[in-house]
Amino acid sequence: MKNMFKLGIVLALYATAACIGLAFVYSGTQKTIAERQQADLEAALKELFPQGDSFEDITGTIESPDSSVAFSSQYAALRGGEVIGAAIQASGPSYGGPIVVLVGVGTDGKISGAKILDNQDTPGLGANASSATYYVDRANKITFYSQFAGKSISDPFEPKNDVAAITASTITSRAVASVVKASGSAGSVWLSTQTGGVR
Amino acid sequence: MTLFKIFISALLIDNIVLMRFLALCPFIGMSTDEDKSIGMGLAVTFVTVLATCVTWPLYHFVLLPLGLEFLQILAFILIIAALVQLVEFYLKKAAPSLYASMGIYLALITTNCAILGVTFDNITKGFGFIEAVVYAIGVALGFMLSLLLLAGIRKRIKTSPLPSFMKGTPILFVAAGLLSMAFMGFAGLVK
Amino acid sequence: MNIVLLTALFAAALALILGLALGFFKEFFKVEEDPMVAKIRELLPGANCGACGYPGCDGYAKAIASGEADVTRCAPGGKATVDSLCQLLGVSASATSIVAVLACQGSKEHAPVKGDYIGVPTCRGAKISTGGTKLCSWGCLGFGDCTMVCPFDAIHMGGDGLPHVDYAKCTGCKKCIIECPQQIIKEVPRERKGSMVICSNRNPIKAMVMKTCKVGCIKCEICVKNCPEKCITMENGIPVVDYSKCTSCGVCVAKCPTKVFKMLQDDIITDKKDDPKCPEPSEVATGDVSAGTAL
Amino acid sequence: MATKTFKRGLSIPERKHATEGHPNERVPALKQVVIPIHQHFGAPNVSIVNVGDTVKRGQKIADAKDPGPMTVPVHASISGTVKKIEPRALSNNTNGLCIVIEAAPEDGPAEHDFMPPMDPFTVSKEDALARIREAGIIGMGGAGFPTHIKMSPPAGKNIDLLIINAAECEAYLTTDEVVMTEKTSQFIEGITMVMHITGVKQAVIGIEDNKEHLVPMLEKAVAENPRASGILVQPLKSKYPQGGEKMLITAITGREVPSGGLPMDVGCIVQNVGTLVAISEAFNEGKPLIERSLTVTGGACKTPKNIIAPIGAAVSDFPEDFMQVDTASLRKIVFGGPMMGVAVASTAVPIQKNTSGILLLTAKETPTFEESPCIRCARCINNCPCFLSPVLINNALEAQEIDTAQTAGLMDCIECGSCSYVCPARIKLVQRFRVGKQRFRAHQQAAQKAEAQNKK
Amino acid sequence: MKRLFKIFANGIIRENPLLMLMIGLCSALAVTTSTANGIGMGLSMTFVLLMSEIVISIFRKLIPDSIRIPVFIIVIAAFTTVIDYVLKAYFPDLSKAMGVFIPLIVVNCIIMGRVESFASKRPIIDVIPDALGMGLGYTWVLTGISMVRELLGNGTILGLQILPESYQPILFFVLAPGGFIVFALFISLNLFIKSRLKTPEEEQA
Amino acid sequence: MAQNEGRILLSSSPHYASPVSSRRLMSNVLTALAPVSIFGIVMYGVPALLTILVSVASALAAEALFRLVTKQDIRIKDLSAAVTGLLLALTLPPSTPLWMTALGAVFAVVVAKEFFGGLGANVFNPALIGRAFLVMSFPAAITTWHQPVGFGYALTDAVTTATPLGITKWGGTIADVGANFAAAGLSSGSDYWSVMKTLFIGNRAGCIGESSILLILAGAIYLLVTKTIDWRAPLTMIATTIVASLILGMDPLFGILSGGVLFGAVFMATDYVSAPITAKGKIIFGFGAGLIIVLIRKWGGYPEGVTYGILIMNAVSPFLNKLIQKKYGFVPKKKEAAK
Ligand SMILES: Cc1cc2nc3c(=O)[nH]c(=O)nc-3n(C[C@H](O)[C@H](O)[C@H](O)COP(=O)(O)O)c2cc1C
Ligand SMILES: Cc1cc2nc3c(=O)[nH]c(=O)nc-3n(C[C@H](O)[C@H](O)[C@H](O)COP(=O)(O)O)c2cc1C
Ligand SMILES: Cc1cc2nc3c(=O)[nH]c(=O)nc-3n(C[C@H](O)[C@H](O)[C@H](O)COP(=O)(O)O)c2cc1C
Ligand SMILES: Cc1cc2nc3c(=O)[nH]c(=O)nc-3n(C[C@H](O)[C@H](O)[C@H](O)CO)c2cc1C
Ligand code: SF4
Ligand code: SF4
Ligand code: SF4
Ligand code: SF4
Ligand code: FES
Repeated sequence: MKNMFKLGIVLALYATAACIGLAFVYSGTQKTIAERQQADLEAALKELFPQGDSFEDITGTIESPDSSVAFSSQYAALRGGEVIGAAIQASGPSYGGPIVVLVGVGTDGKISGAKILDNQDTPGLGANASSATYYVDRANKITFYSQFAGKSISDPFEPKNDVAAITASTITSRAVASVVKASGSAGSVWLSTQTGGVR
Repeated sequence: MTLFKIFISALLIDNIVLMRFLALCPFIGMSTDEDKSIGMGLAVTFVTVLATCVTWPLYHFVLLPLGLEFLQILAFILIIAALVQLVEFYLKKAAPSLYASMGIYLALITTNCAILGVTFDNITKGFGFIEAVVYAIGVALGFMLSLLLLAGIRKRIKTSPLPSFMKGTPILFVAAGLLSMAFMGFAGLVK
Repeated sequence: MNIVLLTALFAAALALILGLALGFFKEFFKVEEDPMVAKIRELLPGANCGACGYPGCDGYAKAIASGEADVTRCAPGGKATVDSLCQLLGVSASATSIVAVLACQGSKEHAPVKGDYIGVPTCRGAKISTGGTKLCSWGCLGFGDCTMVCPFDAIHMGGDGLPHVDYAKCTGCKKCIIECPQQIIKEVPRERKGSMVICSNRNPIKAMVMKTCKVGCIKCEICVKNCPEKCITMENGIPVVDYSKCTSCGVCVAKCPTKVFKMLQDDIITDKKDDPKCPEPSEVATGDVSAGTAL
Repeated sequence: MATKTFKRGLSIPERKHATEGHPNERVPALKQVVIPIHQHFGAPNVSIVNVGDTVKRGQKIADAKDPGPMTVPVHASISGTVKKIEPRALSNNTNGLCIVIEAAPEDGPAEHDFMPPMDPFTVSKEDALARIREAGIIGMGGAGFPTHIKMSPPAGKNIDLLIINAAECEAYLTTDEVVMTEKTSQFIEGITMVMHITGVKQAVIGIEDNKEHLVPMLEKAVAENPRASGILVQPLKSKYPQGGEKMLITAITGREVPSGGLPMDVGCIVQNVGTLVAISEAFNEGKPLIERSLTVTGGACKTPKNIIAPIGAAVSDFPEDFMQVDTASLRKIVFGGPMMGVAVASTAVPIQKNTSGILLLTAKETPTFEESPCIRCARCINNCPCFLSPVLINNALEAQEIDTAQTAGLMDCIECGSCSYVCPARIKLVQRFRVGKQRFRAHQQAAQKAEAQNKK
Repeated sequence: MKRLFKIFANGIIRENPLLMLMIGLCSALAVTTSTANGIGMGLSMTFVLLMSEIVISIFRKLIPDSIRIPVFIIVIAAFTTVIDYVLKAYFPDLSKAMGVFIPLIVVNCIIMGRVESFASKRPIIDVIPDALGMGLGYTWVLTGISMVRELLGNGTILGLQILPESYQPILFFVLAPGGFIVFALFISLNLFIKSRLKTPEEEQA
Repeated sequence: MAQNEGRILLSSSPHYASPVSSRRLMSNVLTALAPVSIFGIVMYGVPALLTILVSVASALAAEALFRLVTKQDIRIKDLSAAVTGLLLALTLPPSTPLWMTALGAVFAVVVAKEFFGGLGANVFNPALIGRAFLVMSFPAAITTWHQPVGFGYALTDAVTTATPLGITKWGGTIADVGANFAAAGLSSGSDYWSVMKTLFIGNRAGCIGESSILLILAGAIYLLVTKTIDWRAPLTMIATTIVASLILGMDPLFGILSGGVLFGAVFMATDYVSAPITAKGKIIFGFGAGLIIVLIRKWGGYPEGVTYGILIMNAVSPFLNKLIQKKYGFVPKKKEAAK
């Protein structure tokens, strides 16, 4: 019995030592991780709204119009204190699981850009949705996601129609298109409430 | 996702062995015959569910509130290792016949990716407790299914005139590859 | 710093709980086991194949520990297992060991065939359907059934159409002896001295023996008459040596007109240089791990 | 009458035309015969004569050391002197002791040493059975099982039907047909004798419809025999292996002999035509089984015929003007039919009591093929008359899984060869099964021996 | 020195953990869809193996025998967590691509096996070449497999277009079945190399 | 006798053999496939012809080369590789680039068949593995379909289109199929029965060999009459497809006339090597394959599930082979034991 306690305590000592070490590593890296995530987010938002000078977290204010598309976080893009657009991080079901897209919409009712944050679809097929080297229009170097920039939210967003689809990946193409459409229109509606009417 | 979808998806579509490449060591090592496959499958099912029942609450009620998520790996693996040991002790005493048939597999389970993988999945996929348990069962049965199928194939290739460079393990991986191709048919079954 | 403290507390608590629980369970569910069984079990390959005739490796381990079984029964483990078991138990497996000796010299060159055989190329197959392919129906059929069953890879077909035992490897497991449909592989004590008749042809008619095999026993009984110790008798058509009397004088070997006699230690069990005692600990092979997962 | 048959079965090329309807010809006097001392299924015989002895036709020359139930004596088939007693190659390709008798110059059918005739209808059952044993009668259909044993089932077995195996389903062979044509009355009498001795009230003659022309004749003979009652002639659809007793019983009665069982387990006794004729002769003439009718045919046989030959005669000893062999094209010598028979190395192998035919075949008649890989076509499964799964048995044997082989039916195989015949990959299934069966038994015996030793 | 080199070389082919011992297979197949992943995984694993072996070798005399396994687990898990967080912080893309397989290093049988059979019995000087040998043995196989898969399945290596643009990638290779079959061919190749390597050595012996 | 003793053959009984050899069975299949192959060529012209030739040639060459390199006897004479090659070609769209076809055939023969030990040893159906490989590797090329153009016209002139199953998979109805047919001038009308008639004749877009139900049935009858195939697996497979379609509310007639069910059932579920060998096993095989096909059609990621239905059941076959037939004399013994 005594031996048992002794061993238990030795084990506990090792565990404690290891964990304390980990705690330091954690607190050391955690800051970097958080900073990096923040920086990534800002960079992404900045990419969507190059004119924006600050971004405000407005998560929770916009509701998804499409039951299969879920909104996780939302940001308002400001320029000199004035709202110039909204960015929505949304996810919808695709071939290999939910696909997460950051969609920006401007006050002009046009998509300012879409950025695919997470995509678990098949490499070489659905995964091309987020690839920077897969062009739907090779001549103009337009990637799948970059084709959304400048599209009007009143468009039908139908792959193989007004959206160029990824070869042999209709499912992925549709998923992205519908996420972009849902986010865009919801963002647009919200924007209209901010500025008191369509410009 | 409904529970059924979670189950089917874990069992077939994202089959832990054939589609996600987890638990390959026992997949190759323990599929020599059907009895072993079933024994191992049952042992894994049992331990996976048990591990889920312990680690899920631990994460959600202890680690997360205390801000100690970074201890997840350490805590989970320790708990699984201890659980396997406890079960082994218990079975040896309480059910020697069950131990004789299942016990030999228990020792192999501590280092089985599937179990740790499932406990991590439960967290990353954001499952509730019941969902986590169903998922665990689905994964473990999927593991057993793939083991059984490979055992059947192994039985057939036992007397086949394999080319020399395929003898032994290589052919098992080829068989697993073709099996995985067949399972591709389930892709997209549940969206 | 708060997090470090919290971590320490959590880790200590977790480890203590687990450690104590384990210790407690271990005490509580203790099962008495013969430590020897566990040790033996460890040395067995764990294939649980049942080749030894016991229910799995555990069963065999128990049988060895209780002295019920000898250490040579594990086929998958091969020599390495036998050696390590010897070492553990401090016994010598080979002290009383036997080896397999083929009692036939009817090689392709010496024993003519009686027809083209079309069929399953196994000794038993040929024997059942056509009584073998050679004119001599007592001798080796030459398809190597014996070589298929040897778990120690100790018996191989030679170019002469006869199996040859590698005495450095043969453990005397008798698998080949049981398998041979002609029953012409004989068990012979490894250390036995003296001469042996390497023929199984029991045909009493000299002319017929000569027609069927150039090196068959033609029942001339010269050996019986010439043996100075009078230790050779004809039994059921074949000369038999009484080893309690045989002095290895070699007269029979010299006199036999068809060269049927051979000296066991000089002509047959020659490559026995593998020391029959247990090897040194460092030599105990651990075996190829990948072999365990092979088919 | 409607033809009956069993499920499955093959239609094989019959090739009976060469000897069909040919009358039996008696082999001219031979210079010597080589009589195997042991021809039956059971305990071994020893010679009871010595080299140099003179023997008479019909004289007992070999019997068991201790004439127990499973033994049958052997008789001299010609009169003469015992020249040698030595091992010779036999028709089952083993070497067995044979008594070589050189014919006395004055040998003739007149000179013989037969037993006195006996009336089976008046003597006791024991005496009748003893006579059948003394006459050296064994099953002439192939297996060589002692007939008197077959006729005395153990207590508790209720036999209600005698089946006469006149199927002759093997290709080439026509001997049963000739015997039935020529010795019709003896044949029917044999049936009545067996029925009387065993007390069976019903008998069915199973005859394939390629011999349908014999049916009226047999029915007439039955009607003419005053003792013959309850004897039915049943035509059967010609199919291989109808003559296998299990198939025959199923064809005629619909009963299935249980796995591992014997015909008597379903109340039947099966006897070959020749056996019944031999029984009738043993009673009426006191003549032991010293000669039999058989078919010698095949592409390499220039003079195919049905013959009556003394036991121990060899084709190589037949006079040139009686039997001519085309040695140039002779490729295979088969004792028995092409499906079940045994290929032997020379024509000097002696005829035995259970030799129903000798085939001298050319290469064209017996094509030989290399084995190729099994394509798992399941033809063997679909054609096995015993509903076994040959390919699975074979796989299991290859994998050394004897239990699996057992479940798939290894020990139930009647070795009819249908599976090998149909196999497109030419896999020698039956041969492997024979090996497997024997290995299985050998290993069982070795294990028992080892166990017995361990116990000591 | 020669001895140390021998220990190091052992893990590269002769006792290569993946190809010969058949352990630690999962990560080898799962993450090898791109070369970067393969190298990343290999090095992460080498790091954990090296650090665990060193620590355990140092403390080997202080670890009570009956609780050695839990202690090993703690050490390995600690280093796995370290690499997990380091990757998350500095190589977020790689970390994301390898997903759950980084934490799963903790159950990689190679580490436990080496720690138990080697580090817990040997001084630190032996341990370092062993860990490096095993780790690199693991890494080269991963790199090899991932290069083949990325090249054939995507036409690139490390993201650089190697095959001409007109090459139509054979997606099979980046999908699960392709992983199995490429791995099978690797084992086969290794067995072949081993059989070649063995002959001269055996002749000497 | 002595002089010819050396020439006497010794062998085990039976000394007879049936004339049906492995090669004969394979050529039976080739014969049965001839009409559908010709129909495919007539519909799509040279591309179909080339696909067939390349596939068969690559399969034969791959087998011969592999066995040469691995020092095994070359046995392409048994024609099984030719059957594999032909079947693979017939399950591909006519526009498949020839190098892809060749790659698929090589993969089928080498990986699925020869790695396992060649004829008789493969676990999975080689032709279907070849198809699955191509679908997986080049999803775009293998799902590009053309309307039949008739022999002599270049395929590039033809309209790319969806196959009937493809139309219904993505939300279309049978009426849409009819419209598609009518637009391409393939059927006289767009009503239900003229759609079915067109499907039966086979004048529609699809794989080279799958479309003409009429000719597939002719092949099936030939194979059944020559006793090359067993009726169990195909029949249960088709029956299950019908019943399951009905239950899931899909049109059963359309279900079996469109897509590759019939072709798969007749030529691929009957593959000796990869399907079960026992009668009961075959029935369950057909049932399972039919069920998986319908499930994939209804909910899966592909319009058609024949490939995967059969491949998955191939994997289950070793277990189905345990369902052996009732042995002669087996039951009475059991009863006795019970007593
Ligand atoms: C292995 C495999 C993976 C696939 N992965 C995807 C994918 O990630 N995204 C997708 O949209 N389609 C994927 N597909 C293709 C779909 O199953 C389906 O065939 C396709 O979406 C049909 O659309 P199409 O009209 O573009 O051909 C995959 C197919 C296969 C065989
Ligand atoms: C496959 C097979 C075919 C047989 N064919 C015949 C046959 O055609 N005629 C025959 O009399 N016996 C045949 N037999 C032997 C019978 O099974 C049985 O042994 C015999 O009819 C019993 O009669 P007996 O003891 O009088 O010989 C055959 C046996 C087997 C296994
Ligand atoms: C035997 C056979 C099996 C087939 N298996 C499949 C399959 O598993 N998946 C598939 O999409 N198409 C398969 N096809 C092709 C389909 O029958 C059909 O041509 C194709 O699905 C067309 O549909 P899609 O273009 O809409 O994909 C198969 C064809 C044949 C002849
Ligand atoms: C009735 C029958 C069907 C066949 N079906 C196929 C098939 O679907 N796929 C294939 O690759 N080979 C098929 N073959 C050819 C052959 O069996 C096949 O190549 C083997 O699987 C190779 O071992 C078939 C052969 C026959 C006799
Ligand atoms: S010794 Fe016996 S088993 Fe060995 S080859 Fe000769 S006959 Fe066959
Ligand atoms: S099988 Fe024969 S040769 Fe081999 S070890 Fe056993 S006794 Fe010796
Ligand atoms: S030989 Fe045996 S297995 Fe073959 S068909 Fe006849 S009974 Fe069936
Ligand atoms: S008949 Fe021959 S090829 Fe067909 S399954 Fe049976 S053994 Fe195999
Ligand atoms: S690495 Fe061994 S099971 Fe995953």
